[in-house]
Amino acid sequence: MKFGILVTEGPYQHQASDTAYQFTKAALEKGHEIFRVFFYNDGVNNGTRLMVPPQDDRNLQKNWTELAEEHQLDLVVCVAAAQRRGVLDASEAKRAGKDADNIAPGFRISGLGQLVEAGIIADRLMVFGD
Amino acid sequence: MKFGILVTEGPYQHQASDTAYQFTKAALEKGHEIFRVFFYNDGVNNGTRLMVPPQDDRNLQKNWTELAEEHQLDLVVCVAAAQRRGVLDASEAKRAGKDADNIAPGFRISGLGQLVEAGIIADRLMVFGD
Amino acid sequence: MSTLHTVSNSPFENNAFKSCLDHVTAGDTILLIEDSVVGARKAGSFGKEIGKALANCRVCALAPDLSARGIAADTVLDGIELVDYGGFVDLAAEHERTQAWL
Amino acid sequence: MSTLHTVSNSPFENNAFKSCLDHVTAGDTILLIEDSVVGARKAGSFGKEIGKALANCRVCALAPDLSARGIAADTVLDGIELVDYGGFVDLAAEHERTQAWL
Amino acid sequence: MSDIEAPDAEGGVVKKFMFVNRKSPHGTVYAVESLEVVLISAAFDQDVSLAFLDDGVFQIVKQQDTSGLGIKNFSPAYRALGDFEITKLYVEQEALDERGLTADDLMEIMYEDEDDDYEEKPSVRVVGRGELSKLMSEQDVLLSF
Amino acid sequence: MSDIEAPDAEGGVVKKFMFVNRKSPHGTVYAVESLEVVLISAAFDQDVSLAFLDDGVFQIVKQQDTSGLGIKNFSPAYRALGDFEITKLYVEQEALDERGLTADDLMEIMYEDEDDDYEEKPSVRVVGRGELSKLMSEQDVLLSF
Repeated sequence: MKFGILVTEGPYQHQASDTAYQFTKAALEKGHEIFRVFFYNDGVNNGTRLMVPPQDDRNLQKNWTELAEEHQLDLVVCVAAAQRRGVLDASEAKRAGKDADNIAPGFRISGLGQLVEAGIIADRLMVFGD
Repeated sequence: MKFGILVTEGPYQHQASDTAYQFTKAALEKGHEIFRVFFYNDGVNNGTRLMVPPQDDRNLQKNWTELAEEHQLDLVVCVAAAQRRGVLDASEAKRAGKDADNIAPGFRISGLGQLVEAGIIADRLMVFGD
Repeated sequence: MSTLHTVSNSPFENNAFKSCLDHVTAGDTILLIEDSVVGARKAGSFGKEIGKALANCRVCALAPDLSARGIAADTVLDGIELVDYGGFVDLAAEHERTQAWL
Repeated sequence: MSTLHTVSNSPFENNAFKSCLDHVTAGDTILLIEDSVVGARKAGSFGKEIGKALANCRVCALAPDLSARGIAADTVLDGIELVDYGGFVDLAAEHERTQAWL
Repeated sequence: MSDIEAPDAEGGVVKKFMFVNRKSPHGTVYAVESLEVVLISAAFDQDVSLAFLDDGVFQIVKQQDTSGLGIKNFSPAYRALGDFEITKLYVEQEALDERGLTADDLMEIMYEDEDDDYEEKPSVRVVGRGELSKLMSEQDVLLSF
Repeated sequence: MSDIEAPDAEGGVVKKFMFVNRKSPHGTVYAVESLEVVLISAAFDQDVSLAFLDDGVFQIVKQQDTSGLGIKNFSPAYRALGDFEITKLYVEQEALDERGLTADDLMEIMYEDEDDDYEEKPSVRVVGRGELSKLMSEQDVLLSF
């Protein structure tokens, strides 16, 4: 079965990203396909490579990046929500005249159409938020 | 009267940062002193210079930076909360081996002791959160 | 020794307002800000709770938050005072401490 | 045509669980995750509400979320089924749609 | 957002999408960022509807004025939904009642019915809880923010 | 965090600080990040107390095991509060009752009373709502997360 995953909260403040990660991992272990993980609202903050959590706690960005590498997941960060909150890739940074970017490996920035598409193509769309 | 301000939510997702900003501005207009604005929990995300909101909406980072410039406000971002969420200044970025930083002008990164100190020194500590 | 209590979440969604009412001391003031102002409507089901609070407390609401949610001043429960951000600052200064119910 | 409903907020703090119960259709399943699991305790005041839901729905709770909050399996209301993340995936696959009550 | 220009990539699949709005506007971003998805979804030719229940009914009350907050007022955009052929806005009667609101407190949101000589018709439909629950149970995709 | 090394900068002022905990742990970060402030406040020689009410009482229940979530379990840190001379943890009776909890469900959190020959005493004090309200009304600074 094809799952789409929507994450609407940032790392640490709410458990939503943790739950979405555990669900995604369990779905892959059961042989399901993850069509896309879409990060919206504060969820975009999961995709910054500047995260430096304490060494004895989980690193949510690394968790997602590694899971994506292992299973060729499509991790998409909403461009409008990300700009509002300060998550940029190199080309967005350049366009906005910013001197740095912070997107993490394995994440790509795209439009909200990618979320609607996930709703259309996936058999089930799972929403993780607050 | 001396006010201390604590902001515990990030920009846009919750109104807390907007309300704290309006309160701070009104307090200054009434001749009060703002001892410090402390950003904790997701509040640290107010201090990223990479924010690019739509042109017809407010830019919360710019609002805070400009108010700080005008009134010599002390805007402090909690180091532990900021590291966890990916808000770094140049020296933190270097220490963590990161290739970029994102702290905005007018904000400085420091420890939680700065919040306790604000509680001790300010006549009133105002908490804005969710 | 009075306290200014701030409530920001809607009483229809969240128990913060109720918990605030349960812990308020006579002579305190409750200020409704952000989404909590939706509880201030005269015709709403939360009016009775606020009515009880008004017996021993002052209850205020932030006018710009009411306007943002389309709540006209004349539809607000009698006894609730409207303040702007300057009035919020005055309330904070007049009371000895502020307690935020988050 | 059944639905898997997920609830993540505590029923003591937030009305999402109540709103879910108000909109559930017979044959649906409610899965309690994250902070909502604190409502699953047998001895808690929310038990009666869940009891009513159990009359026409299946109610499950995510076991790792219960453990994290110190809630032992034998203190959970009778009739609530415990699942792990794999069980959550199975529930999502078995039902035709999922509705998150945020 | 190049994907908007190629909404046919899904090969003519039409699913029932419902956007479930349960939160007050302005205090959180969910209302406006939900509306942004609704507007994008219009380009994909899906069967889109919106549900307003609990505090979500405040998202479409009349005369919202956010100028005092310094926050952009996005509420006029609901009135433009008809232009995007999004014409089904279900509002729960019980949610209105609990908040002391009536249908008259809601914005006039209209659409032109192209199957009925472009007559102007109201997009807002006040429904009972039972009917809304039934509508929810008939969707393919439920998006909650 | 150089400020911790110079807590005397405030010239011997001692204020009453109360940390008000109303939320369940692990579902949000507030419980653990509140505890981090509590621990730092110990270095400033203030009169610090903690209140647990509403779902906050779940922060100090026994046998929390977060291993299934992949989240660090911070709850053992409450037991170390005594070492930081933070010895007043007020728990509201009504909050326990509503959740079907009793004092026996809470962690044993102890401190050594240096004024009483270092006798071990419980830090947790279950109080009624009226008493907790009174304690709140006597604070200089109330920190809620």
